[in-house]
Order: sequence, then C-alpha cells, then structure tokens
Amino acid sequence: MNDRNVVIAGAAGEGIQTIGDVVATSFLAHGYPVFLTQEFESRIRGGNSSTTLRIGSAPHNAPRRDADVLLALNRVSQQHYAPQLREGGILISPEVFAFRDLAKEHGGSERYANAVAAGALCAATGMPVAVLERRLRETFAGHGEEVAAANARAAQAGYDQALGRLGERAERPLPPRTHRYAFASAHDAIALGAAAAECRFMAAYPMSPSTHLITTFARHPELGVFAEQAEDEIAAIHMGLGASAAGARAMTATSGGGFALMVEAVSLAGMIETPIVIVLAQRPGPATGLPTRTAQEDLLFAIRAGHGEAPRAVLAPSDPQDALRAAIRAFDLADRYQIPVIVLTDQYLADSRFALPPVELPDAIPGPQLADPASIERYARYRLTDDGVSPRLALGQSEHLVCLDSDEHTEQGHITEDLDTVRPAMVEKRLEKGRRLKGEIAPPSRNAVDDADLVLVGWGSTKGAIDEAVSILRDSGRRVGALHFTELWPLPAMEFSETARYWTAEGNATGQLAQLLRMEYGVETEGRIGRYDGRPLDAATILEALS
Amino acid sequence: MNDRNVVIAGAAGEGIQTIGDVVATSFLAHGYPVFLTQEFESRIRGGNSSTTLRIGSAPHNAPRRDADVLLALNRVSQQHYAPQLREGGILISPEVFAFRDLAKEHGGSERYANAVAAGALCAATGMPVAVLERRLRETFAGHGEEVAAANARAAQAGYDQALGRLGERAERPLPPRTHRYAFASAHDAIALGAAAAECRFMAAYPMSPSTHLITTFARHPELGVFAEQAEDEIAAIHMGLGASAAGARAMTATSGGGFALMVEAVSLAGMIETPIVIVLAQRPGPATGLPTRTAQEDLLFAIRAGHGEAPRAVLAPSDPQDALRAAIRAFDLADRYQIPVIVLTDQYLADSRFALPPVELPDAIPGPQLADPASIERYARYRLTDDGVSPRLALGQSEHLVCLDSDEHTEQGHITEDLDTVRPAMVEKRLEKGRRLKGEIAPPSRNAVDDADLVLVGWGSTKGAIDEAVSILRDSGRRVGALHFTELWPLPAMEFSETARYWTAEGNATGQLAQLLRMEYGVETEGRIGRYDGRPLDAATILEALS
Amino acid sequence: MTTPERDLAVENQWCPGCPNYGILAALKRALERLDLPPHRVCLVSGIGQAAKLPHYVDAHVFNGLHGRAIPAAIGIQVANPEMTTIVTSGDGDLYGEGGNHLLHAFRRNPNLTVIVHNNRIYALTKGQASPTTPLGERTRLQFDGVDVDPAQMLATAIVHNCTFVARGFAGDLDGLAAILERAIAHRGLSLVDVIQPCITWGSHPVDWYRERVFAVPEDHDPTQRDAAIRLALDAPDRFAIGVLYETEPRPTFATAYRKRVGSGPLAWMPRIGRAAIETHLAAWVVDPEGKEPTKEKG
Amino acid sequence: MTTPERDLAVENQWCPGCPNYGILAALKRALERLDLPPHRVCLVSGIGQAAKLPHYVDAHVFNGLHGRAIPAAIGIQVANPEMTTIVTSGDGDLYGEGGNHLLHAFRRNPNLTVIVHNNRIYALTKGQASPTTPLGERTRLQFDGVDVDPAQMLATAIVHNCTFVARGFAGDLDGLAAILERAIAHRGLSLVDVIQPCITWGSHPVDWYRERVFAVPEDHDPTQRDAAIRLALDAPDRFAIGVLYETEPRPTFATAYRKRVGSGPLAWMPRIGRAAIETHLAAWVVDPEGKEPTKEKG
Ligand SMILES: Cc1ncc(C[n+]2csc(CCOP(=O)(O)OP(=O)(O)O)c2C)c(N)n1
Ligand SMILES: Cc1ncc(C[n+]2csc(CCOP(=O)(O)OP(=O)(O)O)c2C)c(N)n1
Ligand code: SF4
Ligand code: SF4
Ligand SMILES: [Mg+2]
Ligand SMILES: [Mg+2]
Repeated sequence: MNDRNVVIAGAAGEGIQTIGDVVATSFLAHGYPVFLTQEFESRIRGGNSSTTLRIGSAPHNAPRRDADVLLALNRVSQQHYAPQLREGGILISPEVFAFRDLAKEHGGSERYANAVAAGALCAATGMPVAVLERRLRETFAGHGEEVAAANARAAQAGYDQALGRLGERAERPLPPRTHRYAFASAHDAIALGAAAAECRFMAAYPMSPSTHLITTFARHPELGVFAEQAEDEIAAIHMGLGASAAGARAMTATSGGGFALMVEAVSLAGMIETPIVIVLAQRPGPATGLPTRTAQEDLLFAIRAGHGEAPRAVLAPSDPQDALRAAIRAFDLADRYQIPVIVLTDQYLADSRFALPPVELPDAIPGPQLADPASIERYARYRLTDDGVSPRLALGQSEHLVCLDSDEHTEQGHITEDLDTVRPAMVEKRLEKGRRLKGEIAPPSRNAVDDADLVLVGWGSTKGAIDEAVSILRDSGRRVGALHFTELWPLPAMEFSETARYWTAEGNATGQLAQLLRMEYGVETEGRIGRYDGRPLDAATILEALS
Repeated sequence: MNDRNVVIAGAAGEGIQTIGDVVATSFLAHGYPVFLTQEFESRIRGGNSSTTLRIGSAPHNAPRRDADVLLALNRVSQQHYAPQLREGGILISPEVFAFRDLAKEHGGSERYANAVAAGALCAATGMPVAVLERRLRETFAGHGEEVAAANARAAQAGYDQALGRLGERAERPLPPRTHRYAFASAHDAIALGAAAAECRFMAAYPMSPSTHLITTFARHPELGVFAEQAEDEIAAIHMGLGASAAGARAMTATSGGGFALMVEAVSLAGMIETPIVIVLAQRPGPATGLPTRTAQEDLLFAIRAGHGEAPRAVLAPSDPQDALRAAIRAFDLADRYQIPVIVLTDQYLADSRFALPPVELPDAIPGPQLADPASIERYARYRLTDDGVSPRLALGQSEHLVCLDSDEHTEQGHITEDLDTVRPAMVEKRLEKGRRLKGEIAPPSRNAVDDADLVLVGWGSTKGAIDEAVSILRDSGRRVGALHFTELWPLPAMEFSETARYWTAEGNATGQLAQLLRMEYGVETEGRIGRYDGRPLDAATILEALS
Repeated sequence: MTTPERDLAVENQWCPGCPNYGILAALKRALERLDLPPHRVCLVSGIGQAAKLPHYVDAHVFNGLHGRAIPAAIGIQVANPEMTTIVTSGDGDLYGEGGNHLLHAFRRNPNLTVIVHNNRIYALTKGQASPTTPLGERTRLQFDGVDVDPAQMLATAIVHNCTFVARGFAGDLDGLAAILERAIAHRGLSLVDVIQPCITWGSHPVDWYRERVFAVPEDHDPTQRDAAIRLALDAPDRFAIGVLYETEPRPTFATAYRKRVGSGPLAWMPRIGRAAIETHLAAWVVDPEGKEPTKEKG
Repeated sequence: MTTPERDLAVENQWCPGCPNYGILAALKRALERLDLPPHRVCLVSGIGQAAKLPHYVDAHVFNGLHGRAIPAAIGIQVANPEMTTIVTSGDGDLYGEGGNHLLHAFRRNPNLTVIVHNNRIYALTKGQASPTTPLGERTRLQFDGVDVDPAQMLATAIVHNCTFVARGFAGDLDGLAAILERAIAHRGLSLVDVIQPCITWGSHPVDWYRERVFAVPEDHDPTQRDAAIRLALDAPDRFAIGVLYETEPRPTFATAYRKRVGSGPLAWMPRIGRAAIETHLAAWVVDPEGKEPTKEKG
C-alpha cells in the first residue's frame, strides 16, 4: 500500500486515543507498519487534539504534515484540522456521517459512536472490518460480552455506510501480511533499557513529557526499579545521587523546567564523581512554554548546565531502538566515568509509537562497576590515577569507609584548602576523565554522505524526518546526504569534508547544533533549518527550506 | 617608589584585615596608591589567610605572586607563605620580632601586638610611623584615649625596633604626596551603581562571595533599596521578578551554586519579558568547590542557563570603575529589552580594593522605562512590534490590566495553543530583541592591538593582570597586545585580524572564552592560558605560559 | 485612557462541571462585595489546572512558574502594597513544589490571601498523588495506593501563628465567598484551603465530599490553638469548613520599612538622587594628609 | 582487607570552644553505646559549619550541597537500609534552604535521625539570620533586628506526627548523648534540634543558654500532641530539653517495597535478568493474524 497519513482529531477526553490504538493495532495485526504520533493541548477536557497514523507497506517513522484521511469527531476539530487534509483527501466527520445515529441504531447507545467512526476509518484505509472488530473485542473484553458485541456491530455499521458513501474513493481491502513489527515509544525503550542496565532507583517529579518513565516503573515492579515521586525536582535528583552513592544505579527524568532545578545537583554529581542518569524530555520553552508540545531547545543548556567545570555525557537517541541502546549506554558511561549523563528526548519521541523490526536486547549489557573491596589496602575515594577514574566503593559496601564531599577535596574525600597541589590535581583528574570519554563517543551516523555536495546535519529525534528528506531529494536527483548525531557531548574528533555544504536541521530557532559544530569543529554551516512552532520537524519543512 | 608587594598573613580572626586596613589607608593618606587583595579559607577561626598590599607610585591594580615583604603573625602562616617571599625580601614575624613583648612593654598588653607588627611593617615599607599612628587613632577612636594612645606607642616601638634590625634594608621614609585615590571594591561599585540606577528591590540568599551586596543595601537604607534575605535562591529571584513586574527595578546576587537554583527563573524572566539583574559572583567549582576563592568558570553556564530560547545579556566588569558602569548598564539593558541581565564578577573582584582616580557618576543615568498608560488605548502586554519590544506597563500601574504568563501566550498575555501564528510570532519577537541587543553591545577594549602579532584575549576581572603582562612583554620588545571583553553576550559583530596570533587568558581550565570566540567568530586561538587553583590570574602566569 | 477593557473572551480550559468554577465564582463575588476595582487586584499563580484561574478574572495577573507563586506575590506586594494581591493555585503547586515558600511566608506574614485549590491530586499532569492525597488512595502513579501521610499545612500555619486559617468547600458558593471575603479583608497572610474535588482524576465525586463536610462548630473559639489544630488535621473523610484559626493581626511583612518610606508603590517613590550616591563615592576617596598643609610631614 | 583505618588526622575547622564539639562528642558516645561499627554508619550533611561534622567521625560520609542533606539521606537509606543513616547539619541548611525536604520527610518517615545544629545563625557565611533567629535580634545583615518570626519546625514535626521529636543542648554532653542514643535507636524519622550557641556570631554566650534550658517536666506525657507543641514552640529565652514527643513508630518509608524485595542493599539484589526485559520487549510486537493460518482472510 502507499504511504497513507490518517489524522484522528477530537477534543481531549473524546476518545481519539482509543480509536487510534484500535486502528493502529488492526494494521499491525494485519501485517502493516504504523507510526503513531500525538498532539494535544495542556488541558484535560476539550480543545483540539489528534492522533495521527502513518501507514504503509514499509515503516515511515517520521511525521507527515498533510492528511490523506481526516477523521474529526466534532465540528471544532474538523475546522481546526481541515487545512491539513490534502486535496482529494477523505473527510470523515459528524457533518458527513451520522456516527451517533448509527451507534444508537446498531449498538443501542450513542456511546458506540467512536466504534462507528473507527469502522468508517477502516473503509477509508482498506482495513478489513473484521480485523478491527477483533481489536475492539480485545480492548473491551473486560466490559462484558454485550459491550464487546455492540462495539463490533457499531464498527460494522460505520464500515458499511462509509463503503457506500465513499464508493470509488474507499481504499480496496488490503491483503493480510505476515510482517511482524514492534510498536513502542522511545520512553518505553528507555524504561526497559534502564531496567536491563540494572537501574535500581528512580525518583522524579511529574512533568510532561517525562512522566511516563516513572509511571512505567511504578506500574511494573517486576522491572526492579524502586520508584518514588519526590516533593520537587531538587529532591528527586539528590535522592538519586544518595542511592547511587550507596551503590544502586539511579536515574531521574524531567523536562526543561525541572531540569533547570536540577542543575546545581548536576554540578554536585561532577564533583563527588557519583553516577546519575537524567532523562531530559524536551518541550518548547522558555518557562512553561507549550507543555504538551515538542522541541529541541535544550541542547546547549544540557551541555553547559552547572557551575564549575567537570565532564558529563549528553546523548540524544533518535528512535526506540536507539533509545534502548542509549539508556544502557548512559548507565554504563555514568558508571565507568563516575559522571552525570543526560539523555535528551522530547515530546515527539516520548508520545509517538514507532513501527520497528522486533527489538532485541544487546548481547552484553555492562553492569555496575564498583571496585572489589578485598583488593584495596587503604581506601581513598578520589585516588589519583592515570585516567582520572578512582576505584569506586559504595557507602556501606564494605569496611572501607567512603567519604564523598562537595567541597574541593583530598584523595580521601576531605575538605581541602591546598591550592598548590591538591586543587590543580583534582581539576586535572576530573578533566582527564572527560578527555578519555571523548575518545569513545560514537561519531554521527552517515546516510549517503560520501558523494553528497549538500549534507544535512541533525541530532536526536529528527532522524526520521531528515532521512525522509534525503531520500526524496535523492529521488529528485540531488546529491544530498545526512550526518546524524546521537551522542552530542563531548563531541568526537572527526573531519568534515571541505567541499560539501552543510545545513543543520533541528527543532529550535537559534541553530544550537550549528553553534556547537562551529565551536567544536570550526565548521561553517551554510544554512540552518529550524522548526519552533511546537510540532516535530518533518521532511516538508526541510524541503521547503532547501527549495 | 617602586612597586612593592606586601603580604600580611595570619589565622582567621587574628587581625590581619585590620592591619591591612590601617597600613593601606596610611599609604593612601600619604598619597600613594594601594591595591589590596585578600585570601582566606572557608572557616571562621584558624587556617591560613592573608591580606596583600601592592603599593607603588602609580596604581598596580593587579595581583602579584611574590612578596617583597612578608608579615606573618604566627609560625604556621610564616611557613605557609615563606615560599612567596622573594630572595632578599623582608620577613617580619614572631620568630624575628618579639611583637608581644614589645606590646606588653609599650602598650601595657599583648593585645597591642598587631600595632607593633604594623609599626614594623611601616619601617620595612618606608611609611612614616606618624601617619600610621593617626590611622590607628582613627580606627580605635571609639575605644577611648588610652587604647588609642597605647596603639600608637606600640606602633612606634615596632617601628623603632624594625628600623634598627633592618638597618640598610629598611625602606627610606617616603615623602608625602598629594595624589588622591578612591579605594573600593567592584562590589562596592555595583551596589552604588544599582542604587544610582534606581534599583528598589533586592532579595538574596547569603553566599560567598556575593553577600556583601545585600549587606550594603541593608546597612545603608539611604541607598533606597529594600533588601530581603530570602529562604533560598529560588525565592530570591522570584521575589525580584514579582517586584520588577510591579514596576520596581530589582536585582539579586549569588554565586554559582545559588545561580544554578535560579536557572528556571532566568528562563521565566525571558518568557514573561520582565527585567531582572543577577550578579553572579564566581568562585571555583564544581559544587561547593572552594567557597572563598576565585575563578572564572561560569561564563558559558551563564550564557546558556535556562531551558528554551530567549535573549539575555551577560556583562563582566573588570574593576570598580567599570563595575559602576556595568551595574547602571545592566539595569538599563534589562529594562529596555525586558530581559534578564547577568553580571559576572568573582571573589577577586568582590574582595579586592582597587586604587583608582576618584570615581564619578556618569552624567546621564537612564531610569526606568515603563510606558505611559495615558498613551495607550487598549493594552496588550506582549504587543507585537518591529523591534520585538512591547510597551511595558507594571502590574497596578494604571487601570490597564496587565497579564504576565509563563506559558506561551497571546499578545494579551493569555495561554495559547495557537501553533500556526502566535507561537512563531512570539518566538521571533523574543529573538528579535536579542538581535537588536547585539547591535549595541560594546566591543572589547583594545590595548596595543594594532601592531601586535600576539594578542591576549581576556574577559572580566583579569584585565589588570593581562595589561601588566602586555606592558612587561612590550618592554622586552615583543609585539604583544590585548583585547578585553566586558560585555560577553550577545557578542558584538567584529573582525579579527588574520595575521595576529590569539591567546586567551582566563580563570578556568577549559578555555571557555576560547570556545566562545570560536563559536561566535570562527577565530582559532593558538593557546589557552588558564589558572584554576583558586587564585586570581596574574601576569606571571601569563608570562610563564608564553615563555 | 479608556476604562479597563479586558480580553475576557479567554476560553476556560477546565473540565465542564469542575468545582474550580465554584472557586472562581466565589472569588469574583468576594471581590465584588469588597468593592475592589479590577486594577487594584493582582492574582498570582503557579502552574496547574487551578493556576489557570487568574486568566478568567478581571484583574492584573502574574501566572509564573510551578511552585513559585508565593515569592512572586511577596515581591509584588512589597513593591506595591496598594494592590490587593491574592495567590490562587493548586495543592501540588503550593504544598509540594512550593512548600518551602509557604512555610517561610507564615513567618513573614505578608499581606496576602493564599487560596489553595485542594483537589488532592496533580490534575494537569493527569493524576499523580499530591501532598494531600490520603494514605492508601490509588492514583495513576501510586498504583498500590499512596504510602506516605498527607501534609498538614493548615496545622503548620497555625503553629506558626498565621493569623487567618480557614477551610472552604468549592461546592458551597455562598459559604466560600463569605470566607474569601473575610480572608481578603484580613490584614496579614490568610490561608484558605479549599476542598475542590477533581471530577476527572479524583477518587470521589463532589457529593461524597458534600456528605462529609461540616461547619466549624458554633462554639469553636478561633483564637484557641489546640482546638484549631484538631479541626485542621485532615481526617481523610471529615472536613471542618469555616475559619479554624483567627487571631489579632500581627505586624505584616516590611512594616518597619514601610514606616520609614511610606506606603506608595516602590516604582513611584522619589528618586534617591545623585547626591546620596555621590556621598558614598566621595567616601571611597582617602584624602592625602599632604593636602592639609598644617599637618606635620611624618 | 584491613580493618577501616580512616584518615582521622582531619583538622577540625571549628572555632576553639564552639559547642559543636559538644555535639560531636555526644554523637560519638551515642554511636559507641549503640555499638555501631563505623562502616555501618553513614553521616549525611549539607554545607555550613555544622555540616562539617561528618568529616570528624569514623563513618561513611556524604557531605553534599547546602540544604540537600535530607533527600540524599533518603536515597542512601532506601538503597541500603542496613546502614544507620544520620543527618547532621545546620539550622540554615535544614530549616532554610532545605525546608521543603524536611517537611516532606515528616510525611515519608524514613528511618533517619536528623540532628539540627541550631545556633540561630548562618555561621559559615559570617552571621546572617537563620530561620530560628529570634525576632528583634541584630545580625550582620539584619542591622535593625530580625523582623520575621522564627520557624517552628519541632511543632511542625509534631503536627505531622513525626514519632520522635526532641530538643537537646550542646552544653550538656551526657543529656545530649542520651537523647541521640534514643533518637538513633528509634524506628522512623527522629528529629533532634540541638541548641548550639555560636560563640562567634551569636548574640549570647553559652552560659546565657545554660541558664535558660530546663528539662522537660517529669510529668510530661510525650504522646500528648498539645502539650508537646507547647513545649516545642520556641520561646526566645526558655528551652525545654528532652524528648518532647514520642509515639508508636508508624510504618517507615518504603515499607511496602521492602516487604516485597527484602531488606538488603539494592546494589546487591539479584539481577532482574534478561527474561523479564525480554517479556516486555516481546509485548511490543503485534503478531500478525495472518500468521495463524486458521484465521479468516478479512
Ligand atoms: C518545575 C516544574 N515541575 C513540574 C511541572 C509539571 N506540572 C505542571 S502542573 C503540575 C501539578 C499540578 O498540581 P496542582 O498544583 O495540584 O494543580 P491541579 O492541576 O491539581 O489543579 C505539575 C507537576 C512544571 N510545570 N514545572
Ligand atoms: C545553594 C547555596 N546557597 C548558599 C550557600 C552559602 N552558605 C554556605 S553555609 C550557609 C549557611 C550556613 O548556616 P547553617 O546551616 O545554619 O550552618 P552554620 O554555619 O550556622 O553551622 C550558606 C548560606 C551555599 N553553599 N549553597
Ligand atoms: S482535571 Fe480535575 S481539577 Fe482539572 S479541570 Fe478537570 S475536574 Fe477540574
Ligand atoms: S562560627 Fe560559631 S558555629 Fe561556627 S565554629 Fe565558630 S562558634 Fe561554632
Ligand atoms: Mg491539585
Ligand atoms: Mg546555623
């Protein structure tokens, strides 16, 4: 089937998520990949929200702006989203379909209107209604046979009416396929990656779009992560550092405003050399900004956050598969270098579900790196070593007493005022860790770069959109390629071709990656493509900027 | 007289500050400039602290490492500071002078030992003891005639004994001069600059080395600044933003750790477009670091602090004269652009007193910039304008209602979810302010740059040290010059000569200015000179690095 | 200059039927009864569902950050004591993220009214426990039930001698309006915790609360600390509504300062003037003795 | 592995004669009496003069940031409940910058002892008011005297049913050691506010306090809230010393969790294992119906 973009729009609380879920899983169960994105306002009822399904024969894990099909559950949504519907696209809405009447007639109650709408959507997209009916039965299994049956009848009625009304424009029923896809969000993946990396402790304060992470651990105790809702973000990260100092791998998650409150503790982690993983799920700022939307505005902030100078790592995964890897890597880097590691995601990564080949755990998952107390004669927490990394014992791990101190300290961890020897040695020790870290940072991924005269450079969640733009431009004969960074600090040593022109593409207005490239590599970018309206960067934005 | 560096060393609480003060003011009263620096530990009693007086015929407002004269009040201090005494330098200490015995004999009590020591110091430095005696009388005027007289006798005794002991090595008595010098710290100047700029409100939480600022306002109500000690730094800056929104010019002051806690509010100030001046008095980090020492480690942090994207200004004055100007300018920029302005100082600037020509207020001091309510028909706090600056009315200023909102907002200040029009317009509005601001940022000052083949580039408090290095290198025939930034963000458009080689010199280990220059100007620095042991950068460090 | 014509076509974002509408109506009524014109009122809030309230009232608005309404309001109140400044925000905002500010506000006693929309939940973030969610209640994050005790902020206010401490019920417009009127008129910090059932995420409907609220007994003496604390301590299912504690106003924040400078807005106080600064600048200068020719030459 | 040989040649940075030495001595004695070996004890502090104490004791140390000792200690305690974790820090640290954490710690009731060195001043920063400085007292920042009321954290603890609330006096080694011994042995959060006159910045010498402390009356029933609050509320010049409030321990923080996983340190719990994760990864996959050949062809 062709790439089809289906927008399901309605008010918060009207049920678009459920419709999106049952239709998406219908496609998946039928062997077709679905990429699901969500857009909603910062309110609990009303307003304009949407779930978008991008469906095709092969996965298109990238946002598309225009809709082939628009299902609008109410008039306001219809008006709001109609401009997105491409010419000739299909509109399904109460204006053209009597959802409620059909629901009453076939289901016995208006509350089956969404099932009618889902049925109509299937007619428009070539989804056999029987597949949808089974999904509805699964979804409402807990509500008794009558409810399940009513849903099924309502869906069938919607399907039938739409088939009739759409006539030629209805999609022909798709044949079933045997393709299997994993369907998950990047935050689902981070939670599993953390658990796989033996994270034992998470404290966080609720904040969109990060809350799903702590919720996952609380919902699934079998993942082995103790989860605590802190009184504020400051408490959250200090609890994490305490747990980490006592040997438990620990993390927290938040968004920009909450991260801003954690900044002092990021500096502390650098000083006491205690690992901590911080997921910073970005949303548009400044301040409260657009709490439920997406952005990539916190890159330079994350890199520089904290007073004083100490190393850190900043990672920015691009999809769920990559996020699983990034989570495991974050804990490993944090642990081996005894530093804070920040994982940058965003609302788009957090709330979208990607269709991927079934995801597998890496073979080797490095676990905690505490030293062996038996091998130590006389312990000093901040022992000076060649690589700057001191053997780490946890508080309470053994009879060796461990002293952690936020002041500048001696090798034993005690407050020092020795400026001639101890202070410079400790500064250099910490910075040496950063130099070593830099040596093992992954270079950007390369997509058709070798013969490219124009190279798009991106980071994090925009990979799908950029790769899509590259393939469209290649198809039109342009020699375009892409470099994509998912490990952003420290940046690895690398060469940029002198002949290619570079354009950055990112979800902000000031070209933060472009600034970083200039600072680290001296590369001049010819152009900076930025999207900063709260929606994810898409291929169309890139193509417009380049045309 | 030649440049003389006099170190007065002792334990905290032993009285070195008083000795430093009376000797310094003796020189000033005698017509000679003094540059006074202080070094102390993070404790209240004991340890090693020192006050250093750099004295000469002309001001040398820059730190010098080696001592011509060392007065050590106890054995531990003597050992600690002896390595600083240059060969042939004069040591005055209990080991060589019986301070206490003389004090008992001539003052009647050991508590006049410091007066004896001060007298001895005068003999070593060519200060007529009568001048010192008058300073002692002034200082102890409140303690009764007997105490004053005993101090004077003790000083005379110390002077006499030292004259005898030192013989040839005693400095010949200096002739009195009529030169007048102002003697003050950069934080003294910032307080006065703020008051002159009609700052009305300051809230702060105590933190070295910033506490002197709020203390000045509390001590001097005639400066007209309401001063409140907040429960934490977060409260401090939010109180300031509240007061500012209600029309009162407002500021806060802190050090790196406290600033880290204010970062979320910096972002808020950017979003609600409410002016606030933040003095960030730097000290070595990370974390608690060295609380009473100096550093320049928070430049890039200050520039990037806060989630989301909104303009700010970052200033870094180089001495008290410049700090007076910077404070006035900070309030003016904050007010005209409705942004947060960060003034970077450090422990060295805060705790050192400079000898300067008498300081005068600038002729024109721009005052608050609130709009005239009578001129407004229908008020909208965030009215879109060409330059991005909306007419600002204060809360409660008039019958026009003012609505400030930390969410993305409409022109009226109400929460918006309009992504197509309002959000992009508001982002561009805020960024346009930044572009205009950039246009009026001062270029770096130039010292012998035109014919230089090697240019030292510095910022903030290191100007004295760098200029001293330049003049020493010029004297030795090298074509060295200096560029010095005191306005660091946004950076002004400027050209760097292709032929000169650039070296940065700053108080940190990672070359933060060098990184910034590369990012903003694409300039490659040939070398990066950094001092990060907690002491101020001095000319000697620069000369060593260049040799 | 026209009379304030406020863009009150702001769409309300609360769920239909939410008791927040009751608080909004009660507040409007109290402001009317007190005859406070819109431009003499400033509403301050943090972030949350409750914190959207200021956008729906004809008044000045400072809608700041989550948890930070109190210090912003203190700054506003100090800068302009002629406005009536009212904080209206959520239980998570004021008792959770902002707990330290409220605690220290009890000490300062600024002339503010603090209205806490206590829905015992984080509503805007979709249903996590707030500091007042009762023990054992299941939420969308505490799946096995909340396992820490609720915060007792009314009792904490009382032990700090906060001179007006009340509990209201959003389902009782008349009663709440009357409490708010008294609270706003009271000099010093007035704390009003309003039971505001969340009909979307909360565990109980409004009627469940309606059945469990009771008026503060007639014979309750609101100057008696022990009795007030007893009424204040949240039983999870019994709610004394009314003024729990009220004593003689104590000096409000910045009283000493205001005695010195008068009561006007700081922004329009007379300029300090160059002279005051120049005196300080002059004091930096150490006059050389050599200038005074009578002095000996040391 | 040798027995812990700790670098106790750490120079003490306190002023000679400071009552902090009394707290140090009392704590050491209490730890000895409880027979707690050094490696089973973790001392946690923030920043300030008081907060330097952990460096002077033979134990594990987490000397974190100003105001943040409590959450760090909670993290440590959850991660390793087998250690005895004790917070020892200043009044500014715990009641000022860290006030919110203490407030919410009362709710959580972690098994911690919190020792507050209450010198009624910010000593390390050279003499500004702390949250407990009495009204009217002049400091090096409050030149005309403090004009806000002191924080009442003991009373706040009591209204939150903190099950062990005591006041000690640093000038009474025996008495303080006895209180600390009980506090450390108590299960749940124990709060001990220790009167610790600052002889450098404080307004009164140690003897002034010595004359004004009195033992909690023999007939005081520490389970009685009202009476405990009366003793707790700081009169500026009368200090009841002893255990003010003590009730049956209530469940400590993370009890439910620990029931499930046992009491060992989190770091040494058995690995979750790949299987648990793989189950979740497998649940991401939607199996195509088409794989099951019996199913109809839609
Ligand atoms: C610093 C910060 N942390 C977290 C959030 C996310 N957040 C927004 S509202 C809210 C809680 C709201 O609860 P409450 O104050 O009780 O208001 P309600 O929505 O229940 O009315 C949170 C945690 C935020 N905006 N800022
Ligand atoms: C975030 C932050 N703010 C401020 C400071 C500065 N500071 C260090 S100690 C201290 C107060 C100490 O008072 P207290 O906790 O009572 O301890 P004391 O010195 O009196 O024993 C302050 C404000 C800091 N280190 N960190
Ligand atoms: S979510 Fe709850 S508190 Fe928020 S508007 Fe809806 S009912 Fe009211
Ligand atoms: S300053 Fe005060 S509290 Fe600190 S050590 Fe000295 S006497 Fe003790
Ligand atoms: Mg709430
Ligand atoms: Mg103290």
